[in-house]
Amino acid sequence: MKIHEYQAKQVLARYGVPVPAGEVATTPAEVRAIAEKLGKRVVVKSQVHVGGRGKAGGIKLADTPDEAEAVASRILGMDIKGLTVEKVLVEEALNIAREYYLGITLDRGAQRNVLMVSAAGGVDIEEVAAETPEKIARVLIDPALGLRDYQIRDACYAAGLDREAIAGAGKFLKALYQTYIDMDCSLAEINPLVLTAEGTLIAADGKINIDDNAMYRHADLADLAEEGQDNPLEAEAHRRGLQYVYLGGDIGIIGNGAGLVMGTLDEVKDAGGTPANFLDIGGGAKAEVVASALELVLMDPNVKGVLFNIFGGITRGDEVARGIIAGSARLNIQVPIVVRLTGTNEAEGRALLAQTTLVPAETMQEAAAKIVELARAA
Amino acid sequence: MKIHEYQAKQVLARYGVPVPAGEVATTPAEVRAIAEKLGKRVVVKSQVHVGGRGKAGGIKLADTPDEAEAVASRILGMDIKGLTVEKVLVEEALNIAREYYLGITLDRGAQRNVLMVSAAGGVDIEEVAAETPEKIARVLIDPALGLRDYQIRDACYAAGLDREAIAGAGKFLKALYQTYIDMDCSLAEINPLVLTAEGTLIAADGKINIDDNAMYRHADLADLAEEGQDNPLEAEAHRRGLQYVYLGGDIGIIGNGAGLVMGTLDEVKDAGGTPANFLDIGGGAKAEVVASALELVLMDPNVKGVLFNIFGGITRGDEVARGIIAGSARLNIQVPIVVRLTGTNEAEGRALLAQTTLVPAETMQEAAAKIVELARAA
Amino acid sequence: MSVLINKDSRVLVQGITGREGEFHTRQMRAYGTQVVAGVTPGKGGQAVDTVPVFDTVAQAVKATGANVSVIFVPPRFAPDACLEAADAGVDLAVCITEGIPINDMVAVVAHIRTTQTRLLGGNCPGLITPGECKVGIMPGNIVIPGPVGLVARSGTLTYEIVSRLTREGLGQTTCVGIGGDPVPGQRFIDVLPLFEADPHTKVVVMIGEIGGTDEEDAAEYIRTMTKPVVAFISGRTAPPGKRMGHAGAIVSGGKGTAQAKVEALTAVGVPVPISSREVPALVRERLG
Amino acid sequence: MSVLINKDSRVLVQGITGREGEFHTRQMRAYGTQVVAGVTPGKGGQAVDTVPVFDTVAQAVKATGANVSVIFVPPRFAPDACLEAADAGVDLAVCITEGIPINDMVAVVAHIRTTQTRLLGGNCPGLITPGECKVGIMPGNIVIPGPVGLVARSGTLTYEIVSRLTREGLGQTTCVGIGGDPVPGQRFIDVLPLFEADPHTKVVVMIGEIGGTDEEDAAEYIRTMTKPVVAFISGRTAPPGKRMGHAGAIVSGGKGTAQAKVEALTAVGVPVPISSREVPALVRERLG
Repeated sequence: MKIHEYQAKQVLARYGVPVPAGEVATTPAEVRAIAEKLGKRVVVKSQVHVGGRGKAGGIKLADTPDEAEAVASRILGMDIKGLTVEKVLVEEALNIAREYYLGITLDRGAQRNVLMVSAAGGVDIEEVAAETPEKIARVLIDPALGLRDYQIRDACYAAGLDREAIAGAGKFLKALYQTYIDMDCSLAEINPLVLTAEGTLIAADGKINIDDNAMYRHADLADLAEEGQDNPLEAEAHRRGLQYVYLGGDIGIIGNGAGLVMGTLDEVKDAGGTPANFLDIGGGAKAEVVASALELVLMDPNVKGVLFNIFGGITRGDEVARGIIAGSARLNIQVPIVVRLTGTNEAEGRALLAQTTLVPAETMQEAAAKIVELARAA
Repeated sequence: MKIHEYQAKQVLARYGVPVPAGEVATTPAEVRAIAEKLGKRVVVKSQVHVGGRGKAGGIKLADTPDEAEAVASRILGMDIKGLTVEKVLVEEALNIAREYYLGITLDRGAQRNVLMVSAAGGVDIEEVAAETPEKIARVLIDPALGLRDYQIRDACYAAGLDREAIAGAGKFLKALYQTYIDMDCSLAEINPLVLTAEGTLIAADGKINIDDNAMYRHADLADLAEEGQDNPLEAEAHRRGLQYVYLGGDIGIIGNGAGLVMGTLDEVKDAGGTPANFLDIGGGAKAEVVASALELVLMDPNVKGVLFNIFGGITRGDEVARGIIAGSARLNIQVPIVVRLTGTNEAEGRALLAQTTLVPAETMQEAAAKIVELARAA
Repeated sequence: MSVLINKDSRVLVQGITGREGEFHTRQMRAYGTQVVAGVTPGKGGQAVDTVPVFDTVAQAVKATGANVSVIFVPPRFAPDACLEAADAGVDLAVCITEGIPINDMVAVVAHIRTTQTRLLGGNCPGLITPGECKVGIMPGNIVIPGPVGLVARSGTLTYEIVSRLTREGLGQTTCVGIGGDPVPGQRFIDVLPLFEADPHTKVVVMIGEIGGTDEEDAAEYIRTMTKPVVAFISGRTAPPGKRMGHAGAIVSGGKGTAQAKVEALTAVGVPVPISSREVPALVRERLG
Repeated sequence: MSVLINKDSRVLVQGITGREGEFHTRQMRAYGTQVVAGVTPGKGGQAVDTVPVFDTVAQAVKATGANVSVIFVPPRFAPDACLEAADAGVDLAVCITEGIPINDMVAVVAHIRTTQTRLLGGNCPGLITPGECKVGIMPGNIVIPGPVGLVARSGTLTYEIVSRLTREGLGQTTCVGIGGDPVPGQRFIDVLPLFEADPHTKVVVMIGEIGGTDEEDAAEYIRTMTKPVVAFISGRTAPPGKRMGHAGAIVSGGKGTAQAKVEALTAVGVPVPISSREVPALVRERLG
């Protein structure tokens, strides 16, 4: 789960991290009022879950409240990589002398969390990681010991942080780690950590992703969870408890198991189609889940056809077929649906499907070809 | 550092452990008032840092406030194993159905903390440990993982706790462990954990010892630290930052290094004397520390002679001698002092001592024999 | 003959009195697995499908000699269950539970790797040695005994490929589902050496997916293997930076792409077909 | 010749710019120890007694090849310092610091035992290989080279016994002070095997004290040793339940008494004299 910059900063501030004075706003008038209250040069920052906001024009400086209002009216409502800006964060502008990167995330290969520090902050760190990985100091965190002070020093010295910043940076890293652990993060970043012309350190931007699996420990974050979904369909899926990813094409894909669904996306692409979504309904395929999934996929106006790819497994194929038939029967379906059913009792399942308008398919490849063809014809 | 039962219960209560309603008192009138407030049968418990309070008559039940007052007037001021009772804890009496033991301490051999659970609670657990060790279930705690729920279950089932108590006991053990870790304990016990006739669990007694080395993390406990010293001389030593243990004999012992001082105690005993104390002044033996140590030892009215046993080590023997001479010169000494000095520059040191009334000795054995003889003569 | 489990495995079910635990206990027994004990705290003394229930894993192991444990408990209790199994000394703990917080597993996996116990999962379908023993939730009717060792990250896609192998008469020594979680107890590089050492396994099929670098790490190991490996990678067309379900299949920072995995594997001589349909033919070629 | 350290040891001092660190750096160098680096965070680039100072142990090890680290930092920073030394890969970390909280050391010792680094201490005087290398605070002028291996829990009592051995011409291979803390990095059973394996050590002197069961555990090991051992135990007359200074010498629950230790040791043929004075004669007898 992603949370917005302003929310991440609120969290970090609770852990003692200095952040710029500022408030969030949804209208230019509010922006003006905040700028007046701050009484100095401000920065207006779009709050959307996407990188490269600055390059897209979603972050602007303003010297006066008038200017802040004007800037905000351009940013609010702006489209950044397909996302509409609905909120902006209005903050005091900083006198930036240096920018550093601080981050913690999981290193899957090492099966440990990793602390990353770089003196090349303020830019896309993935770019730095890809092009000049030596500019990022990394230390693995032993879960038994936590992040130790010496590791913080190792990382800061290895990253070549300015000496005057090293002692102070430790506080930020400790707070970042504590946040990461307490909040069950999968990513916690301060980027940039700014060394101001006045010689103080401040977190100019922050990013926190929270492990969905750990949400049961954070009932207080349930509100953020929904807001964390940028796409309205993904937000709706979250409410329905469905594993849905919006992909922007015109073939709706529903299957059980992430690997199988991904394999299906691959086959649809190979057949010349463009998947509208990823949707994993998990095991069982009960009628109500099938109906809910189908309804969700069809909320996407671009969808011209739906492909079900289900492996029966322990649940028998005829039961799964009944689930799909019952689920789809509840909805007023206007698009072609291809069902590919395999596993236990698949023959019985296909026999049931034969009595419906649902189009059966024997293999993934056949199913993909059929739905692409039918959708094109529609 | 030891803290009193009533203090331990306050700590445990902060961690969510149910304890009997009650208050601490220093006069029989206060005890009466508390008993009236509780409005039921009470138990009056002497607050001294020693086991076997019950057998010594330091714990009594009282059915009425009158009786509580009468009982308290007998307990307050009572001497239990050399300690004077200055405070009592007045608590509601419990209807005891079963008594269990719960404890956590360091297992030095395993270099880990160990959880101990026994269905044979309410008695001296060291006796149980010595006579029927199989009645105590023990599980070692991995510092990397903390005390896990399954270990709590393992211990409770292995100890044969009544099934109705097992689910509830987990809460007590978790709280006990959290207390142990947060408060840097070297021992944390609930003994007995009482299963009442009404079927509820409650901590009828609690004991917490805190690691002296960790006191810097617990500035809030500094008040308790002093109170934790039963013996007034040990309390004074604590204020002076000296490692002093009161032993009750008549030969004061001062040395540097615990092993050396213990070895000196052994030699004095072998020479027929009785050590008044253990006092380790650590390295260096600066004049002010020596003076402070000597002054402390002489506060004990039983002391008839003092033995210094110092190994010069890196600090030179002549410097140590000067420290002892300067330190003792400040005090008006009425008892014989034997100084045994060894290590670097010991000859020069002895030469300096020869010009004083301090009695030099070549070996530990000679020093022990001399001080015992001189003290006997005094 | 097999890796990790066989007809002599003595299986214990943690969470046996739960809905999933009870259902799959019956399924496993129906397949012929020796389920010797179950554990649910507080329910010691009961029985499920004639299997005796104990309060703790330690008691169950002591009483029954169980050496494999399969875990069907809710996510918040699963980390503790894994540790309990390891502490009780089973050889293999199979954690089926889906949805365990990542940081919990970071700690659990780090610890269990220091013990004698092997952890498989969480969020995995378990494993099956055809005709001998099934531990977990893999459908027993899609496998037959034979010379193919199979190890996979995804569940249903694996069933799909296995059933295709089976239909074409290509039986399996053991099928191992390592699960798709970001921090699994067993990775490809933990399981491949078992097949390399198993005299009955002649070819290994490895089914990977986008995300992480397990497939790339596996390629390094495969370079040293004597046995042929056939691989399949799903998610070739998935867009980067998108998490595909709980499986944790996510591509980020230029790492973990299908392309990188396919390249790493083909570089060490492993064929990686575009379509999973092609897997059986590639296996048959290598069986010679 | 020696155990743990010798003339080739390259020593690093953590906390070199502190009062103790600087003083003992000079003492160690005066003894002939190769002190190649110091570490004090924030003081990298400085020098102490011509020894270069680094900001981190990792930097110091990389730049100087230090393989032994000695730690002179305050108790609240010492656990981290031990872990830093181990993480930087030194062979031996010697923690002189007194007063480290017990639970901190429980975690540190458990971890370091899983690494390639050996931790000695905390609250220990260090060790010395006469004529070659001194690491820590043991006085160098009380030792001479010879055939006696010495391992001790107490500090000054050990100096006393060592200087007596030296005066009587009984030199030492190495004198190792394990320290008196309840959770030491090295126990008797960790050090005794080193002397057993060292061809130049002919007799071992072990100096214990009341508290804990290290001496009893050592007795079990000594049973298997080929070399003779002479022991001394202090605190025979200390009353139970009293903690004797920071040394952690405490007797409780009928365990850790001097009597139990003496019995365990004499049962395996180790003489334990009443007075430390008798140690040299017992050693000489065993040298034959």
